[in-house]
Amino acid sequence: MRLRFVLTRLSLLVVTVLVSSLAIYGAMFLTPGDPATLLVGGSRDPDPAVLAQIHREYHLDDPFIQGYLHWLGNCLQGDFGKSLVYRDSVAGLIGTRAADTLALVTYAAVIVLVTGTVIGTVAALRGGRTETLVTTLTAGAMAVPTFVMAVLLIWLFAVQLPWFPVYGSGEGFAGTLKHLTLPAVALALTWIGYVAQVTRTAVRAELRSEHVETARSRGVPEHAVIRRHVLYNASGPVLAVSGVGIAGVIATAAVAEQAFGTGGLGSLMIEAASKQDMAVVQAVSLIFVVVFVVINTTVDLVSAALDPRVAQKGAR
Amino acid sequence: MSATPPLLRIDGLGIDLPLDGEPRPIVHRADVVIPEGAAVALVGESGSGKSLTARAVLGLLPAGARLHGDVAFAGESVAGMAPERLRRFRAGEVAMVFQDPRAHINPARSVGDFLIEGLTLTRGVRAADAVRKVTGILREVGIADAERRMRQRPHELSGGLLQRVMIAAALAAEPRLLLADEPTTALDVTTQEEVMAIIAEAREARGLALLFITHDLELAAAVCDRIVVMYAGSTVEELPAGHLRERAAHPYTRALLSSRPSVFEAGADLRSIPGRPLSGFEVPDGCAFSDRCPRVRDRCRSERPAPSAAGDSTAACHFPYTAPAEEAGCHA
Amino acid sequence: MTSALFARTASKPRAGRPRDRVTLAAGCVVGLFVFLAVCGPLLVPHAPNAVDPLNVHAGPSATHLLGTDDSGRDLLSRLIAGTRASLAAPAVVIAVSTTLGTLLALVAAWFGGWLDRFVSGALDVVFGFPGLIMAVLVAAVFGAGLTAPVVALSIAYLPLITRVVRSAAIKERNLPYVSALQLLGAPTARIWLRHLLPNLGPLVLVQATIGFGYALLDVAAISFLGLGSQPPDPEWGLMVANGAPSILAGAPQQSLYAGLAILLVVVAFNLLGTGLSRRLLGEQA
Amino acid sequence: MLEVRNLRKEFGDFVAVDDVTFSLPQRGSLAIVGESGSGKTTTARMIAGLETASGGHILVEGEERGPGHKRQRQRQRLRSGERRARGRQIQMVFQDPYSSLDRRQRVGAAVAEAVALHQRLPADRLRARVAELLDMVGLDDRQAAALPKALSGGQRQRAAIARALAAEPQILILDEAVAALDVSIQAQILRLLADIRARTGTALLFITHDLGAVRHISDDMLVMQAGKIVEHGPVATVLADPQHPYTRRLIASVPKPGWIPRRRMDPAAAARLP
Repeated sequence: MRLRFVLTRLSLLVVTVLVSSLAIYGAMFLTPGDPATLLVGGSRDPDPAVLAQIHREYHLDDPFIQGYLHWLGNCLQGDFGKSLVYRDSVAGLIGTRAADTLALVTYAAVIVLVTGTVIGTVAALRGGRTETLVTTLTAGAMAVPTFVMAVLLIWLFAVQLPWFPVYGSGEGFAGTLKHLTLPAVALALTWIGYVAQVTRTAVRAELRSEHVETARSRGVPEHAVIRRHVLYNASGPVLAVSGVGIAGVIATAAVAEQAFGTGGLGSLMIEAASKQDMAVVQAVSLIFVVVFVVINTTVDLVSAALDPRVAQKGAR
Repeated sequence: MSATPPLLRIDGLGIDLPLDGEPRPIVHRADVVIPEGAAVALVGESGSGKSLTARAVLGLLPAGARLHGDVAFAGESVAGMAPERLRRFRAGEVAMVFQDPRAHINPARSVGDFLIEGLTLTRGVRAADAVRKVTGILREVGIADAERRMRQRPHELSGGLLQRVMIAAALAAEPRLLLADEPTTALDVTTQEEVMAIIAEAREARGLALLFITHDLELAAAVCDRIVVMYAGSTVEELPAGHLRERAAHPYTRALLSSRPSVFEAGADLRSIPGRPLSGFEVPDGCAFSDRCPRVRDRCRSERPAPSAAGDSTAACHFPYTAPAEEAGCHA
Repeated sequence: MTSALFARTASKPRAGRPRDRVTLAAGCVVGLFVFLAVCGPLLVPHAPNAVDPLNVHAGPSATHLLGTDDSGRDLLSRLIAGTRASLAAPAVVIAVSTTLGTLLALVAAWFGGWLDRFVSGALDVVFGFPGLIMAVLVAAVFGAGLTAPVVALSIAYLPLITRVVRSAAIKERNLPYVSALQLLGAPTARIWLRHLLPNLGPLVLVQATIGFGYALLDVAAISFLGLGSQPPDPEWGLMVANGAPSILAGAPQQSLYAGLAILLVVVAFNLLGTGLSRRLLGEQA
Repeated sequence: MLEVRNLRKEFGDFVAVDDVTFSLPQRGSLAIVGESGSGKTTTARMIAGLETASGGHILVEGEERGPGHKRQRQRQRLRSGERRARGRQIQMVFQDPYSSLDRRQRVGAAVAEAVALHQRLPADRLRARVAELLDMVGLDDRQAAALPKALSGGQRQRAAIARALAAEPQILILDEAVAALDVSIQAQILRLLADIRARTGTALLFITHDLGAVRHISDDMLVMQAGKIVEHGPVATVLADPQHPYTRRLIASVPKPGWIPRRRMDPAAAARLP
């Protein structure tokens, strides 16, 4: 039963990546004109010789599936093609920016997980006014778009209180941390709200559950009731929502990078998209999708390991 | 009144719960006495307040509940217990078996974990000793392969087995009083017999007192010494189980008896009670049963009857039956 | 019985009058913005795109209640005029994804079996593709503009709506009253239209209301990134981006006001959604 | 009138109903008694057509009703006239009174919808028919105008019975229809059902675990265990002189005066339980 669940989830991962890559590659052919014009990098009037070369390099004249398999094969080997806008290999472009994104996403993810779960748990356990306050604040946090938060933070900390640098990504660990604090906070806020709300609901539900009533009726000390029954049982849903939170941070990282000009894969993709540099957009979207899907799958598998009923339900 | 107080005395207990923001009476007046080692059944339909009364014994009421009257365990008021005393009281002197073991046993933890928790966390028994002890009790309640069962999770066990686990957990605490809240309602009849037999044997072996909450008068009469009938939040009758059929004085008790179709008598007429059972907060000024009572008179609608003793039993009725029941359709 | 009673006592006291007042206020804010989206262009005090090079970054004044932007355009007029563009795109996203999602959910729930497994599997795949990334990808193919991102977001929102409605529809479909109707010989279309859909309606409405806030947020983000609405449109996300460079120059009003407009609408839709959910679905606090 | 032959249902490897054969005469009343997992509810659902049989035959007045072939069944799904005709053969009342009615539909409207599906009546005759049906189950105008949530469990079950009777079925299946009700309400519904059978001649197929109810409402009974019929006969005979050990065990488990609960299951059998 367990094994079957793992296999089902893993095959879903593979299918998702395959279908997504097909969509990413196929999107190029939706353009009304020659897909090759999307690969020369925005010039309105491309040189026919260059176009012909692109057709050859990207196997655009071969049957669709062949071209796709060729592209996917190359991607799997780390060859994402060339960007004519940046005059560089796409892999090289990605390589120099990946570290920035990784740092930002990790920073934001840590903030989301720690703050979100702690706030949610405390709210549920304390109840009363704390809970009302947290519910209101988190609902607010979820409504603030990352880019609006970015603007507010820049205005507050660059214009009013110059505590944090607001542009660039800094040197060294401390410098990076300092430079990434505002972007990470802006990026994290929405997801803190989300993680906190789901955590609160999960802990609340366990607090009201019948098995907790049983534990109390047996005279189990309250701290043990909370730890062994409330928090332990809520950890499944909390873990699941943490995964969603991390995935969400990754999916919206582009906005924060663009707003703060920190540079990274997200802003690379957006620049490339506005210049219609398809090779870069395809490569970065593929990377994002793979990371996103791997995180979702990991979370599902870990939840199933924690609570065998999840696996049983999922395998049916 | 004797010098030594009874094991449990519930005296004029009333419970108000906040409904729609304002306190409403769910239990008006519950009176129950359980001597050491005795078995008492608390019988009623939905809304009668029987489950809430049982929870009040453990001091296990929802937030916002208001209590009047008193629940005393061996002379000590439960409401007056300090938190630490209440915890020890729950851990060692009373134990509760709930109706739905699947919801009342933590589904994420193993059965063994549930069983030993009551010992290791509440009185510092070492884990190995606790395991040894609950293994023995599991055997006693008819679970032979205790080691395997203790490794399993609750969802791997059938409802009947899980209820035995719940009973084993209650027995492991070595309580003096067992509270059983409809422990067999969710089970098949054959499993019900098994579970009731297990409870009866355990009582016998340990001299355990029992408060048995049920909607089934026949079952209550078969396994208990005395019967307390509740209706709409009040105790309406209290009598020895053996006298139930002939000497039940309250019209509700008699109506309940005759509305249950008998398996064993052909042609017995089934008498239904008109209307539906009320909840405590819906009760009119007079007698709660007045709307459905075949013997209702004007006085019943204006004046709530107080319990009055007659011989070995007590009934709260202005016009109780005094002749032995012939027409009830359930000959002894 | 007892647990049902407890649930009632636990949840009721918290849902009192004040919360309904909040919902009502949220509904008023939503109504106001819908009105502005419809009639806004008729109400603006100034032409939203009229530049005034002599009066850039002006503070609030009698003529310009909220001041002007970096080109001297009246901010209040731009915010009002931008309501339509800012609300229309998410409205389309939600209309498409909700309609399609409800239909898919009903079909999957009703027929079950392989059809249900296929729909759920396909939605899992779509769910693996973040909406924003999808929108950027199509924007790269079709060039900047709102059409492509709206299509992408409609698809990306599909799994969110469908999952919720599907699990509710499965529960509903398995209720005995549906079996009773089938046994009476009621045509399937009648069961769907007269019973299932009206019963799922409140849930769909709540989902659509809450979803609208997030769709607005995503559309604005895409415009902020430069891939959606194009200058000189007064779309709010774009206004936030336009105003960003002026912040360091000490003129944050364009970004702030546009950001606050977005915030206000999203919060209003969220509160309205949760309020409706409490009223219509009687859910947890 | 109803004949069931060699009925069988498999869920994967699990055989839920195995070779079930019985018949229900016109105006008859038959109880299928069993505990959870006995296959009694699955049998009822197959007879009603809510579940496809894996094998066997269901005949109403000699006509095949629930064909074993899935494809054939799906074709029938499309013909609404056929479905209504089947609705006039068999109706069913379900266990849970809370979800047996559409929560947004007023009780009177639910009954009216059922009547209208089977009879084309002008508005006033329709109204009269609905009033007649509701009166038959003991519901008044105020309850007819109410939403299900304003009614008690017993009243909802009455409404569900009225809706089923709207089709004027030859057979009414009651799937644990009183099990979820309070004891005093159970008696009301049982009396109502006996009364309906006497007045309309509707045959009753009573699915239950409650032997007391069986004695009161049925002429014949069959006892099912693990998907199989283990005993079949007139109620009085079976209850007075059960032949099969399982039937004896079932009867012995019912509390009565002087009853002492005993453990009959040996530990080895308990170890084989899930």
